[in-house]
Amino acid sequence: MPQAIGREEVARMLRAAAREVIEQRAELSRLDSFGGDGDHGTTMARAMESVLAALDAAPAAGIKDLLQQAGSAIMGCDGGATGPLFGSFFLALAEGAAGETLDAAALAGACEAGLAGVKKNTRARLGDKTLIDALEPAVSALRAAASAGLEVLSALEHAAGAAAEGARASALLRARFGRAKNLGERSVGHEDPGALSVALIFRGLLLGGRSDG
Amino acid sequence: MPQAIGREEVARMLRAAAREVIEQRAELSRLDSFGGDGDHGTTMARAMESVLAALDAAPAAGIKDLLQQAGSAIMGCDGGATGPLFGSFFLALAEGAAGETLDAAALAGACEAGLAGVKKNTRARLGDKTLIDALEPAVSALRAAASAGLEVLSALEHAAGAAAEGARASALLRARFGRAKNLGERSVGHEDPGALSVALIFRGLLLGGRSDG
Amino acid sequence: MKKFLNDPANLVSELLEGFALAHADKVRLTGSRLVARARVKPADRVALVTLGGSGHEPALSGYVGEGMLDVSVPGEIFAAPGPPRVLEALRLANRPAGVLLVVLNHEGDVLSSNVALELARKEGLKVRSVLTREDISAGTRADPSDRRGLVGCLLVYKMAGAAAEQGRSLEECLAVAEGVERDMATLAVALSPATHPATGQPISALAEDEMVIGMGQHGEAGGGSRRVLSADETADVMVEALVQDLDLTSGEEALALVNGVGATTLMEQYIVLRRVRRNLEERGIKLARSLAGSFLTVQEMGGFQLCLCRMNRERLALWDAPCHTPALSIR
Amino acid sequence: MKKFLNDPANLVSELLEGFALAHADKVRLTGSRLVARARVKPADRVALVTLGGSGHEPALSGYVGEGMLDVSVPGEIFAAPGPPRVLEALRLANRPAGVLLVVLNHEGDVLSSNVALELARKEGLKVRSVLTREDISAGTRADPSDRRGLVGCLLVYKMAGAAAEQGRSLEECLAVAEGVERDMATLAVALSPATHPATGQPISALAEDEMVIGMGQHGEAGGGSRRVLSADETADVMVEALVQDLDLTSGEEALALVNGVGATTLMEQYIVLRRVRRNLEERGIKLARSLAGSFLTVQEMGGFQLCLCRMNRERLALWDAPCHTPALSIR
Ligand SMILES: Nc1ncnc2c1ncn2[C@@H]1O[C@H](COP(=O)(O)OP(=O)(O)O)[C@@H](O)[C@H]1O
Ligand SMILES: Nc1ncnc2c1ncn2[C@@H]1O[C@H](COP(=O)(O)OP(=O)(O)O)[C@@H](O)[C@H]1O
Ligand SMILES: [Mg+2]
Ligand SMILES: [Mg+2]
Ligand SMILES: [Mg+2]
Ligand SMILES: [Mg+2]
Repeated sequence: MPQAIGREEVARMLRAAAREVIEQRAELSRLDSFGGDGDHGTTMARAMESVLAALDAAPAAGIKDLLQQAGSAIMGCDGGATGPLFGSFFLALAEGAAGETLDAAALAGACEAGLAGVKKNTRARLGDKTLIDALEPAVSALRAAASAGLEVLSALEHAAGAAAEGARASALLRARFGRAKNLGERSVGHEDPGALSVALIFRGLLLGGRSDG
Repeated sequence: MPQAIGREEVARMLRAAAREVIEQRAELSRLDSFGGDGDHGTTMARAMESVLAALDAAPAAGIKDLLQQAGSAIMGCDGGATGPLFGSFFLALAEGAAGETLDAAALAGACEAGLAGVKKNTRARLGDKTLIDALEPAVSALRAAASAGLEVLSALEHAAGAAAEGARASALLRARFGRAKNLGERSVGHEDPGALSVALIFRGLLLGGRSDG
Repeated sequence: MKKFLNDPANLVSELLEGFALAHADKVRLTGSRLVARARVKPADRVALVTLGGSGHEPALSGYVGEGMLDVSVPGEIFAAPGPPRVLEALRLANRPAGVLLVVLNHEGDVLSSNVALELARKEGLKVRSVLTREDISAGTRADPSDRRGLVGCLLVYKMAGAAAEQGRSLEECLAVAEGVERDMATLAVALSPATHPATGQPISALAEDEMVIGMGQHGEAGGGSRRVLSADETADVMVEALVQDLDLTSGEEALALVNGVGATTLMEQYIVLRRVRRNLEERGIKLARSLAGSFLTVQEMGGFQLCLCRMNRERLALWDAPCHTPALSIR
Repeated sequence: MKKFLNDPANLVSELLEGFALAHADKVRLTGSRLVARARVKPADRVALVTLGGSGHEPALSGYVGEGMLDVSVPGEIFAAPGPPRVLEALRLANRPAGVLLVVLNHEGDVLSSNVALELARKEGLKVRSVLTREDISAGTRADPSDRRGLVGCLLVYKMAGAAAEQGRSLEECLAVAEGVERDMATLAVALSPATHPATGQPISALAEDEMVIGMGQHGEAGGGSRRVLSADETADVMVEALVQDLDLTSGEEALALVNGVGATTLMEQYIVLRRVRRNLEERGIKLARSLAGSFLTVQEMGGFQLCLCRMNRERLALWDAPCHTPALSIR
């Protein structure tokens, strides 16, 4: 297991994350049809296709550039509520990712910056049934694992698990942001699609990091 | 059995004819929905309601007036293809109905005038799957019965039977007039709603003539 | 049936009340539920009158107003008005310059108009009439009486209406109307049926994978049913048939009108229109003018009508002349 | 799903191509799929810009044109455009008189606008923005951020657009917009769901005897479902709630806008509008202006939005000022 990931790994991780999301587009739209407008999968797939296209188009110099490309691509597509939130996550992640490689602590730091970037754009907080309910647990788990001295991919495994758990648990919450909020109590019972997207992205990052290219 | 019918009988007969049609409005619309626009029952019911209203409104002096009232009422409502055809039938019937009473021959003569009135307004002929396919057999049967010396209500019974038979047989025909004509071969298999209306009217006239008021 | 309705018996009077309210600056109700312009056109201009069943909103009354119709006679739902009201409209519109009655080829409309025209002439009214029958679903060699009147009436209202507004004579307006009528063709396609608002019953049935090219004005069947095609494929099939019928050839100019008949979105109509242009351009035919919108509907039916009309300099000028009606504005 | 479509990936670009074609006299496509006026407004007049997802045709681009908007930024189906295109539109519209950005309160639109506005201000563009959030389905005392932006945006485009056309300053146009926004309220009712044209899946479900008052802009649920009511009953329930929210009282004047969201016919809309007037009149409220039509749709959803706005002399004059856009003409 590597202690740190480099440019190549990050590129692979981003592509794998995009593929995970694109594969689940139908399920993401289905979840959005309960309280929203039934398009989260379409929108996320469009965003992730544009990430793949951006990575193909211009070879990035380093990790920061790569993440910047991904963030701009998401920000630049017609992404509804999702685009600016995921876009700002990756852009802030890029800001937080200095250096040639990322070890567990550096990745945790970058992800904390990413989470802060999202929070600058929304008043939604933990428990409001949004993507925050997967993202914040993932980032916390990543930091805890890094502090415990785990290497980067093992730390990421903890993060991915926490994101998946957060997405699952979001089913129990009542929506207070996003279109589903108008449903009130009736929003309880289905996972939040945005939270599932976060879980898929972390799962993809992990798979991409583990694969051999 | 009376040899002739007077003003009272004709009024009763018209009301009974109206009631027969109104009762079958759903079936008439249903038949029209196969090849037409699904409204023949609605339209005929509206026409017949306006006949009843006209009869209620102004007491007619004689048979001619009564039939004239009925014809004008039908002509005056928004009757699609039906209104001008049935309207002209009753208006021409009125023209042909001279005198205080009608015996079988006089009724046959009046109905022949009525049929001619309809034919002035359409190029449809026997076999074209329109109301003509019930009306013409009815009028012929009436004339034959009158020539054979039957009294007026017995003659009308023959007419009503011929109309019913004509309506039934219209199911076998291919529409060449009215909206259903665009269906071509596929119009075969269902009775023509207009022909059924004619049968219902004749049936009503007969029932009204037979009832005691 | 899921519709916002009250007692079906009052359907037409209620909808006309709302119509007149929404367009009070342009139209008014008068006499026996006739729709007339809010401001009467000078008597030295020919007046245009039309008639037809209701349930096709905004048609036909939506085209009463400056530059198009003077009076319309709305009938009951899907049922032509009776002759007396048509006669009343002709009397209302009557003027020294004369009246042009535009009739769509449907049995009821034709029967009512014929009776009314005969009575009007006996009264000495100066009336001419034109019959629109541009539906090609019965085939190119079909008896003209089998060609129904579809959304093309709109083009006749617009161009003959412009001619009338300019002060052309009754004969000249009639010539414009007849010319447009001869040079236009329409085909309708349906994806899903309408329900009759008074009976609540569906008119015609269509399977989930089925569409009908050649559907009539009221959801009554016609043409053949076939597997659902894409927007582009549908447009191509329809353009081909219409171009054949009109014998439009390279170098000519045409107007295209995509008319949504109810549940078909404007989004789809725009997508179709775009393909119509591409198809025509490949044939060397210039799309000189185009419209998309729900101009003549059949309740909530899914589908559209495509109407093409051969254009020339005179017609382009008549088309571009200003009009201000509830359902069409050009300036 | 039965719709006339091609590859869903090209939906928006295809529909915009047809839209620009059908309204070539009024609008043009420019830059990254921005919709701008065919003839640019003088630079000494404030420009109006708006943004929003596609799939709601004719909204929002249908209101680009003389007297209303200058530029619109159409997003993907039901998805707000990203910040870069919004910024591009602000740059395109930028002028000495300034730019007013009208944003409907939906998370995506708000997020994109906030990012774009921040960048625009850093670039020194003179931009102000107004947020429309007039949906009252969350209740009168709801957090304003819970009030969605529905068809009322149209009134802001119209009246602020007229103020801009007259040469009023950016602050004055903003004041008009904010005043209208404060004094309008909308409620939506749904009878049948929409399908998402890209996924082909229905959004929300409604039983045959069920309607939802409080439905959102995209078919996303809200409000409570209830037994289907007649047109008059539905109108009465909605007017009551809107009048309460706006605190409209006897002697005041209002504008009513009935917006069909797709499969609901104009016939039904007129019937509803008629009842709205009667109800308001019984309360002593004068219906000064009224509209019915499919101005902002949700694909083929069945239902309508009812918007009421308090009017006064200034607003009536702004409302009556001429406009000529693809989807609304007043002269
Ligand atoms: N204000 C918000 N704050 C945080 N997350 C949000 C917010 N609004 C929406 N989301 C997230 O976005 C998801 C919906 O995204 P999507 O369907 O793509 O956008 P839209 O609502 O514009 O159609 C929700 O499930 C939720 O997780
Ligand atoms: N040209 C015609 N000649 C004779 N009968 C006709 C003609 N057109 C229609 N009909 C009759 O009218 C009936 C349909 O009437 P109706 O549904 O009331 O009128 P519409 O077709 O205007 O909806 C047909 O079944 C047919 O019998
Ligand atoms: Mg969504
Ligand atoms: Mg019929
Ligand atoms: Mg009919
Ligand atoms: Mg969306």
